[in-house]
Amino acid sequence: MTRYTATTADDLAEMLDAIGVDSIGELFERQVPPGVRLSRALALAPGMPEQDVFAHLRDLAARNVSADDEVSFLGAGMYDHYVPALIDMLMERSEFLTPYTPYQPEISQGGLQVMFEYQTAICELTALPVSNASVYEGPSAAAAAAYMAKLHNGRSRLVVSAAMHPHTIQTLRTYAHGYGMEVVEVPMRGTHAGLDAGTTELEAWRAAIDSDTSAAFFAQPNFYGAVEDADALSAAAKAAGAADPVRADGDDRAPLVVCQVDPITLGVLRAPGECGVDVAVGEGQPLGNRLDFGGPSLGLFAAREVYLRRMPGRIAGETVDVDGKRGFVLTLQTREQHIRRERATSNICTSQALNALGAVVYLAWLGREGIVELGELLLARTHYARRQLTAIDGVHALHERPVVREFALRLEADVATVRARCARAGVNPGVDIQALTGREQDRGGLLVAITERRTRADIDRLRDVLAAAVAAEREAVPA
Amino acid sequence: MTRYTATTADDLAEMLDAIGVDSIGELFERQVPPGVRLSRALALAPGMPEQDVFAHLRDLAARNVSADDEVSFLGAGMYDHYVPALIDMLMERSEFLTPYTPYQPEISQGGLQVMFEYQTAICELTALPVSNASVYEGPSAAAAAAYMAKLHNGRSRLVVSAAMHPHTIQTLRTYAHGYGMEVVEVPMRGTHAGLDAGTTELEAWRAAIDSDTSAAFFAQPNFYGAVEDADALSAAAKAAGAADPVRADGDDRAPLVVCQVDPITLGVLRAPGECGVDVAVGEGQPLGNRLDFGGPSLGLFAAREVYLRRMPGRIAGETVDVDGKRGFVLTLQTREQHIRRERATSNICTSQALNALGAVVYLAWLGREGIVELGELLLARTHYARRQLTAIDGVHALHERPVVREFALRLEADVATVRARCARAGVNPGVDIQALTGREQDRGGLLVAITERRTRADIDRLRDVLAAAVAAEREAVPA
Amino acid sequence: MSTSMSPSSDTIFQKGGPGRRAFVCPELDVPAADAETLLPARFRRLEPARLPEVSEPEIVRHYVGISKRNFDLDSGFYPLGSCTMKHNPRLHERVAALPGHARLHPLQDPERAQGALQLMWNLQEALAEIAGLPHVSLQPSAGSHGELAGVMLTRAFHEDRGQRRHKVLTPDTAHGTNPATVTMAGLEVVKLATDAAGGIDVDDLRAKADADVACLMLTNPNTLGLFDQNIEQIAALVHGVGATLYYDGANLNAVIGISRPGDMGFDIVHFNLHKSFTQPHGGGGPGSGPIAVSERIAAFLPTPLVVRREVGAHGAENGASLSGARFDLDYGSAGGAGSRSIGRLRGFHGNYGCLVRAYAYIRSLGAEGLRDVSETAVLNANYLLARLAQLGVAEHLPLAYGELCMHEFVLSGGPMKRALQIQTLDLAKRLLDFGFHPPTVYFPLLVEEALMVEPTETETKETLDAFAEALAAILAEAAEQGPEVARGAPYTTPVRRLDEVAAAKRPVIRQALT
Amino acid sequence: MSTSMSPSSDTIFQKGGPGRRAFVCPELDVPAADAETLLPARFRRLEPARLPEVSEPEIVRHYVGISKRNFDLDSGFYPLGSCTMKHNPRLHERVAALPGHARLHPLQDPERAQGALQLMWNLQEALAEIAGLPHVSLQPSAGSHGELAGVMLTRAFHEDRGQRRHKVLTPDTAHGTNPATVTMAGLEVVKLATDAAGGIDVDDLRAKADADVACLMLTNPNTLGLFDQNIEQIAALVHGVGATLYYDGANLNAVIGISRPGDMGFDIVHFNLHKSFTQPHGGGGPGSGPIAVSERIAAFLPTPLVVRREVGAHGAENGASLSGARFDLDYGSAGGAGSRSIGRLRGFHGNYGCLVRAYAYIRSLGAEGLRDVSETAVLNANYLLARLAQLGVAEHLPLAYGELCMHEFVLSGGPMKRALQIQTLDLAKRLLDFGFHPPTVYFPLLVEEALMVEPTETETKETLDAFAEALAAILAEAAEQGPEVARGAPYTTPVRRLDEVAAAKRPVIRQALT
Ligand SMILES: Cc1ncc(COP(=O)(O)O)c(C=O)c1O
Ligand SMILES: Cc1ncc(COP(=O)(O)O)c(C=O)c1O
Repeated sequence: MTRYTATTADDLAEMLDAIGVDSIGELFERQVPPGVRLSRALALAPGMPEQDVFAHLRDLAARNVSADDEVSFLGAGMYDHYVPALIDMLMERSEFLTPYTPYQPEISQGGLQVMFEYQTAICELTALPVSNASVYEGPSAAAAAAYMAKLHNGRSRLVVSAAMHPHTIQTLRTYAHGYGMEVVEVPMRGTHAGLDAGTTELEAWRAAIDSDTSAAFFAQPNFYGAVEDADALSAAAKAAGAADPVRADGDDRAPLVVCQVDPITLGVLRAPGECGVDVAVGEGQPLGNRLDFGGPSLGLFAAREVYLRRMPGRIAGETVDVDGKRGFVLTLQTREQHIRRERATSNICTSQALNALGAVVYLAWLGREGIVELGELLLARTHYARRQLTAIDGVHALHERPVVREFALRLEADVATVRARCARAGVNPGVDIQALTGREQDRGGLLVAITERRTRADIDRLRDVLAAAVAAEREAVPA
Repeated sequence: MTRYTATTADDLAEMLDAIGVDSIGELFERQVPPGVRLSRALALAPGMPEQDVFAHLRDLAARNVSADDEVSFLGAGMYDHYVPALIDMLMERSEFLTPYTPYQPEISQGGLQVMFEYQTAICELTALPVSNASVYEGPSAAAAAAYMAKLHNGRSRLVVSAAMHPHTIQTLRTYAHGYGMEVVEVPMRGTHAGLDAGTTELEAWRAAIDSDTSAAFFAQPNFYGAVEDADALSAAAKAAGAADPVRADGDDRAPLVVCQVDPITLGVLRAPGECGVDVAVGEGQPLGNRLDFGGPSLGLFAAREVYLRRMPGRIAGETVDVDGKRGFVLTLQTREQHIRRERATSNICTSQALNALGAVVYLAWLGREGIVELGELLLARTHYARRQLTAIDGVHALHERPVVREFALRLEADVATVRARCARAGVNPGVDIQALTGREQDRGGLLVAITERRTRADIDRLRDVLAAAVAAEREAVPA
Repeated sequence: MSTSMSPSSDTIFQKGGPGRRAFVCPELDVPAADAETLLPARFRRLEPARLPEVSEPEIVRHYVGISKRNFDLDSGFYPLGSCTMKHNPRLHERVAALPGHARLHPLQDPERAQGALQLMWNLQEALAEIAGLPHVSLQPSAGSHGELAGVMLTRAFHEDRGQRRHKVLTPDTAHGTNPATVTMAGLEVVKLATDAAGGIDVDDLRAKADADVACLMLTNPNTLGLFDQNIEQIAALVHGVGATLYYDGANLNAVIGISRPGDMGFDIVHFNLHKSFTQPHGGGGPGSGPIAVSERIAAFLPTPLVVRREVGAHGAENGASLSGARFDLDYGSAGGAGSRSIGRLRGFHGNYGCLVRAYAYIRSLGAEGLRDVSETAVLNANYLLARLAQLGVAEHLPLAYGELCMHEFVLSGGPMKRALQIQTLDLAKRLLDFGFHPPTVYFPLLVEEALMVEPTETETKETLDAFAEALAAILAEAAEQGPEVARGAPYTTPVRRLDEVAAAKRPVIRQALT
Repeated sequence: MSTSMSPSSDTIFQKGGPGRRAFVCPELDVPAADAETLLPARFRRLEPARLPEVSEPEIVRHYVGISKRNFDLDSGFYPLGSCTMKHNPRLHERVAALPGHARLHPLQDPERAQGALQLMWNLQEALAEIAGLPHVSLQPSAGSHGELAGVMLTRAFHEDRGQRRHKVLTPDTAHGTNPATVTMAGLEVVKLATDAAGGIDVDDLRAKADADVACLMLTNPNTLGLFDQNIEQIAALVHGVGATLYYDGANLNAVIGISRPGDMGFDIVHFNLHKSFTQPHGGGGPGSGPIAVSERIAAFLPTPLVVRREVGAHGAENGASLSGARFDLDYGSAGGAGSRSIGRLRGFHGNYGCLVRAYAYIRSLGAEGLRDVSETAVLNANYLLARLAQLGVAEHLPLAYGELCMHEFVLSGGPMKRALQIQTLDLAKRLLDFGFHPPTVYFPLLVEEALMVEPTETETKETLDAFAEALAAILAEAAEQGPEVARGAPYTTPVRRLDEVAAAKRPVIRQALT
C-alpha cells in the first residue's frame, strides 16, 4: 500500500479469493511471459514523504531565475502577463481539473459550456466565424492548419514568411515532411532599419506563391514585433495562388492564408477576419496561462466557415436534450481520430481543455473594454520603451515598423555578453534574436517584450542597465 | 462601479426610478443627518489594479523572514509543521470558504458534517467525551474554560500554573477581571536543571487550590516543553478544591481541572481524559493550519460530559430529517448568545470553522497510526537535539524533565545577541524565553522547537551555528 | 449534481480500513533511543486515538463530496442580513498564501517581520481613518471579541477614574453578542426601547442614562437597517452622563466614506473584517474584529500595538526598514496608547491572515471605491425593497419600520402568517428550493416574524430581480395552493427539514466508534 | 446540489451589462502619444471584439456554477477504460505552482534555469529506466503527439538507411490516434487481425510483415486489457523484416516495474503522463507524451534534448551548478542523440508543468511504490471482474477475451442487448443515475457493444463493490421492468440525453451575439 492505494490485508485476502489466485504475483505470472518480466526492482530513488518531495521540488525551483526574480523583458511567444487570482481558483477546482474529455455530455455540461464559450471568445477575437476548442500550442497549431490546407485543396507547397517565429517554421518543416509537402521560406526585408524593414517582403511573397501553394503563412505582429501589412499579404496570396486557369467554381482551392496571431494584440490590431485571412492560429499562453517554462498552454485555431468540417481538435456544439433543454455536446466528431481513424483531420486526442478554460476566463476578466485598454497601454509603453532604448549609444532599432508589444533592437555589442551583464544587475533585457533564429543577419538583435507588468520604472531601469552594459561592452571590446 | 460591483448606467436609472429618488446621494441625504455626514473623501491611497495590489503585498511579504527563509526552531505555541497540499485545496473550495455559519442546515450539511467529524476527532485525541466545534485560539480557549467553570460552580478563584504559556496567563488575567475572578499563579520548580525543575510545583499547587477555587490550569507539555505529572496535578486539584465540608451530592462544585494541550503530542502523551482532567483546551494551529504570523488558527475545547450544556461555541449534532435521513444541525443553541443573550455561556459568534476543517482533515491525513509515528519521530529528534545542544560549551538544559517536541536551554551568554548571530547564519535557534515571560529567572532561556520538517541535518546545523554564536559571544563579553 | 449522486452522510470515521493511510512519516534520521528514555511509560498514552484510517484519495473524495452539500456565496445569492455576504476576491487568498505572510512565525523578531508589521500599521491607519478615531488594535479575533475588548476598555476607563459603573445600555434590537459580552465583562445589560421610527427611544434613553451607566452599545445603521436620526442627541446624552459610546461595526458596510462613527461621537468601534472587508466567512470563521478608539480610551488598549518609528541612518543600516521607518510591537510605552492596558485578549497579534485580506481590499478600492461600496450596498437594498413593493410582496411582508433603508432592511412576516398561514421559517425553507440562501430570520427580535435582508453591493440587479420574483412566487403559491407547499419545504436539498428538538434533547455530537 | 439550484446554461456572453468589468487597467505611466503614431489607423481593429462585460463576482459565480455541471474524479468513480483516471495528488499542483517553476520563461538562459533542466534530466532518466530504453525526449504534448514523433522517427530511421517503407501495421484493436497518426506522418495503415486469445494474430502478422513495413504500433497490454502472450515472437518477426516496434504507452499503468517495453523489444515508447503519471486530465488536457527510444533511433530525436555535463571547478563557479553537474539544452551534437533530428514538434521544450507533476509522482513513490501501482491496478481490475461474475453480471456482460486481465478489461454487451434489449449506451447512461462515470464504450471496435473498464489502483474495494452492484442492479432492473428505464436514462443529471445528430447537422458552435 502507498498513500494513494487502499488495499488492506483483509481486502487483499478477499480480493484474491474472489479472483481465485493466491497472490498478486500469480496474476502477472499467468499473464506476462517470463522472458519479458523484469526480474529486478527499477533503479529509481526510493519514495519520499510528501514534505520531502515538496522540499526537493522547491529546491529545484529555487535554482531557476523566474519572472519573479528579475525584471524580465523576455517574450518571443510567451509573455509575463498578470494572471488574475480567480483563474487559479477556477483551474484548481476539482470539477474542472480532474475530469477527462466530455464523452458523456449529460455529466459534462460544465466543461462543454466552457469550450463553447471559449470558441465564442476566439471567434470574436479573431473576427472569424468558427473556432475549435484549442489545440496543443502555437507552432503545432500552424502545422495543423497546414494539414487542413492539404486536406482542403490537395496542393503541396507551404509558403512561409521568414519573419515568423523560428519555432513555427521549424515545426512546420517537421510536419510537412510527414504531409509530403514542401516548405518555402519567403525572406523579409533586411532587418536593419528603414521603414519597411523587418516585415515580409511582399514581392518575394507574391513570387513564392503559385497554383500549387496549399497555404501561405505569416505572423501578425511578426517575430520581430513588426506589424505586417496583413491586407496586402492576404490579397497577394489569394491572387498569386489562384488556380491556373481560374476554375469556374470561384477557385475554392486557392491557398489558405494562415495568420499566426498574438491574441493579446487583438484589442487594437486589425483582426484576421478583417483582413482576408482564412485561418488564424497562435500561441494562447498570453491569455491567462502561466509561463511554465513553455507549457502547457494552448494553441488557438479559428477559421472561415468553409473549413469547419476539416478543422482539427474538439468542437463543442449547442443542442437540446430530450426535454428540450439547452445543452452542449462534442460535435462534428466524424472529423476525429476515434471515429474517422486513418482519415481523421488530425490525430489529436488529449488537448488543452484546462488551459482553454484559463483563456476564456481571462478574456471575460479583461472584457470588451479591457482588451482595448490593455492594448493601448501596451502600445504606449512599447513606444516609450523603444524610444528610450534606441536613444542609447550603440543601440538601434532593428526596424522602424509599427509595433504593439514587442520590438527588435540591434546592439553594437555582443548580445550574449550584454545580456549577461544586465542579468547581473537583475534585468533580463529580452531575447537574443540570433541565438533563436541562427541567422547571420540577426546578429546583434535583441527582442524586447513589454507587458502590463513592466512599468515605466522598469523600462527606465532597463534603459539604464542596458546603456551601462553596452557601454561597458564596447569599452571592453573596442569595435 | 468597481470591479466588484455591477451597476450599469441603465441599471442605475431603473433602480433609482423604482426607488423613487433622483440619485444615490439622495438616499443618504434623506437618512443620514447632515451633522454626521462626512463632507470629504476618506484620506486613503487611491485604489489599484489587481496586479499592483499583488505586487505591493508581495513586496511586504518579501520583507519578512518566514519559515521558508531560514532554518527555524521557533515554537512556543505555533509550530512549523508540514501542511499537506490537500488541505489548501479543500480550504480554498468555494463550498467551504465562502458560506457562513450553517444556520440553514438543509443546505449546510457539508459544513455541519465537518464540525461533527472535527468534534469526534478532538474527543478521540483528548479522550474526553464532548468537544465543541472550536473557539478562537489557544489562550482565549483557556479563558472560555474559566467562564464555564464560573458558570458551573460559581467559585471565584482561578489557579494557574506559572509554567503555562505567558500569553495564556495574560489572557486569563484580562478575562478574569471581567468575570470578577482572581487569578493565582502557582510557581514552578526552579527552572535551572534538576530532575523536576521546569514543572509546576505540586505542593504550591495543592496549597493554592481551595474550596473557592473554580478552576485550576496547567499545560501539558508546559511552556518550557516539560512533561508535567498530569495525574498528580489533577488529583491534587480535586482533593484540595473539594467543597468544605464535602457535599452530599459528591461535590460537583469541585474545581475544574483544565489542561492546555499541544494536540500534536497526543499521539504519544497520556491524553487529558486519561489523567483526570475535566477540560482540555489548546492552540489548534499545529493541526494543519499555517503559521500566518499568529492567526487565524483555532482553539480546542473538549470536556467531560457534565459540562456539555455550559460549553462555549458552536456544537454540531446528529439528527434525522422528515424522511428519516441522517443529517446534522447546530445543536444546544440555547447556550448561545443569539438565543440566550446576556445569559449565554459565551459571547462567541463567528469562530474558526475553516480552520477546524483544516484540523480535522489533517488528523484524517495523519491517521490512527500516523499520529503515533509522528509523535515518536518528534520524541526521537527532540531527544537528539537536546543532547546535541546541551553538549555545547556554555549551553545547558534548563530542566531535565521528559520532553516531546520542544525543550528549554539556558545559555551562558546574552540570548538576544546569540540569536542575532545565529540569524545571520540563516538559523533561528528558537524563542528567547525571558523576552516572552519577562521573568528574571528565565534569563538565558532559549526554547527550541522541533517539527518533522527539521531534519537531523538541520539540528546538526543548529548545533554548529549555536556553538559558534555562544562561543563568539562569550569571547566578546567575557563572563 | 443530482440527488442520487450526492454523497451520503457517512463520516470519515465510517470510511477506510485498517492500515490505510495518507501520511508517510519522514524517516528516523537520528539514533534510535529506547522508549522509556524518550518518554517514560507513565506519561504515555494508554489507548490510541481512533482517528480515521484512510488513503489520500479517500480523504479528497470524502471532503469534496460533502462540500457539495453546502450552499455557498460563490454559487448563489446569500442575502443573510447583518452578515454582509459580499464577494470574496480571490486575490486576497493569493496574497495571504504568499510564504512571506503565511509562513511567518508570530515570534519572529520584529526587525525580521517588517513587512507584516508595516502591513498592520498601514491597516491600523486606514481603519482609523474609516472610523474617524485615532487608535486601533488589531488583536480581537472577531466581532464579539472586539465587543469584549470594547466593554473592558470602557470598564478600565471608568475604573481608572475611580468609577465602578455597572450598566450598559443596549437597544432591544441589539445583536446577541452585545448583551452576552456585557455579562462576560462583568457589567449589566439595561435594555433600551425602540421608537416608532425604528431608532433608539430617546425618552427611554434619557430616563435610563444615569451615573451608573458605563456605556451605550449601538450599531448604526441599526439591525433594522435604519440610520438613527437622533444619533447626535443620543451621543450628547450619553456623554453627558460620563458614559462612553460603543459602535458595533457589523453594519459599517452602509457608511464607509459616508459617515464615521468617530464623527458621530462614538468612543470605541469594532470592525468585522469578515463582513465589511471581505474576509471569506469560512462556514463560520475565521473572522477578525479590530477596534478603533478615541484618545481618552487609547491608554487602555490591549497590547501589543504596532507602532512606527522614524529612524535615522543608523537604524536603516540593517536593510530592514523602508523610507526611514521602522515598525515595532509596542507593549504600552509610558503615557501612550496601551500604557494602562487591559491586557491581552488572546495569543500573539490577532488574525493576521485576515488582516492581509482586509488590507488588500482597502488598497484595491481606495477611498473612492470604498465609498462606492456603501453607495451600491444602500442602492441595492433600497432597490430590492422597492422591487418587492412593485411585485406586491410588501402587502404580506411589509417593511417593519420606515420607508427607505440603508444597506439592509427588515420585513415583518406577520401579515403573511395571518393571511397565508405560512411563517417566516416556511418562506425561508421554500426559498431553498428556488436556489437562494434565505435572509436572516427571526431577528431582530422585536419585529414579528422578521426577515432581515442584506443584498450587499456585489450583487447584480438581475440577481435582485430574480430574488424578488422568487419571494413573490412563493407568496403566490401559498395564496393559490395553500400553505402546505411552503410548510413542507424544502424538497430539493440534500436533506429536508431536520429534527432539531431531538438533536438537542439527546445530543449525539460525535461519531460512535467501535 | 439540486436541480432547481443548478445554474442555467446561459453563457457568460449572455450575462453582464454595458460597462461592467473585472479588469482595472494599470495606469498610463508613460507620456501619451497620439493614436496614429502608436498604431496607424489602417492597422487598427475595425469592430471591437464583443467580449463579455461582467464584474468579478459574476465571473466567479458563473464558472463555479457551471463547474457543478461536471462530474469529476475527485467526486466519484471514473472507470474510463484506456484513460487511467487515477487520483491526482494535490501536492503536484502545489509544486507546479511554485513561482520558480510556474513563472519561468522558456527562453531563460540555461544557466539560469538549472533547476528546471535538472528536473527534466532526472525525469528523462527515470522514464528511460521505466521504459527500458536509453534515450528520452520530453517534447511531445500528449500521447498522439508522441505517436507522431514516433512514426516520424521510424520514417527518419528508414530514410536514413535509404529505405522508403510505407506501411505501418496496427492491430484492429488500436486506438484511433494510431491510424490517424500514421496518415499524418505520410505512411499507410495496414490492419492486423486479433486472434482468439485477444492478441495479435501472428499468422496475419507473418503474412503482412514484409520489407515495406516501417513499423508495428502496439500497446501491451492491449486495448482489451490483455498482455500479448506472443510478444517475443511478434518482436522477432517485426525486427526480422527490418521494421521498428512502437509502443503506445497508454496502458503502461499495468506494467510499471513489472515488464519494460524496451525488454519486450520495442524501439520507441510514448508515455501518457496524464494517465500513468497523474497529470490531472483537466477536462481534456493538458497532457504530456514523452518518448523513449532505443540507441538506433536516438539520432533522430526531436531537439532540444536536455543533457547533463560534468563540469570542473570553473563551471561551478557561478553557483548555478549542483554537485559538479551542469544541465543544458542540446540541439543535437554530432553523432549523438538528436544529431539527425526530425526537428521540432512544437514551440519550446514540452509541457514542463506536466513534467513537474510526473516527476513529483515518481519521487513520491519510488521503485517500490510504482510497482505497487501496477500490482494494485491489476488486482483491482481482476477483482472487479471476479465480483461481476459473482453477481451474475457476466451472464449478460461476458468478458470479451480471456479469463484474467491486466489493469483493465473489456466486456461485451452483446448478450445483454439480445436478452434484455438494452444497449451498452443505455447501460452507460443509466450508470449516471447511480453516480458513476461509465466505462469507455464501443471501443475497441471489434468487441460487440464493448464496455472497457479500468478501475485504477487508487480506488478502494468498497468502491469496486458498489460499482459492481450498480451494474447488477441495472441489469436486474431491465430484466424486471423492461428496457425502458435504461433507454430513457439518465434522469437525474443536469441535462438528459442530448440530440447529437441535430448538433452535427446544423452546427451552432458559438454564442449568437447581438
Ligand atoms: C450586528 C452584529 N453585531 C455583532 C456581531 C458579532 O460579530 P462576530 O460574529 O464577528 O463575532 C454580528 C455578527 O453576526 C452582528 O451581526
Ligand atoms: C490506447 C491509447 N493510445 C493513445 C491515446 C492517445 O493519447 P493522448 O490522448 O494523450 O493523445 C490514448 C488516449 O486516449 C489511448 O487510450
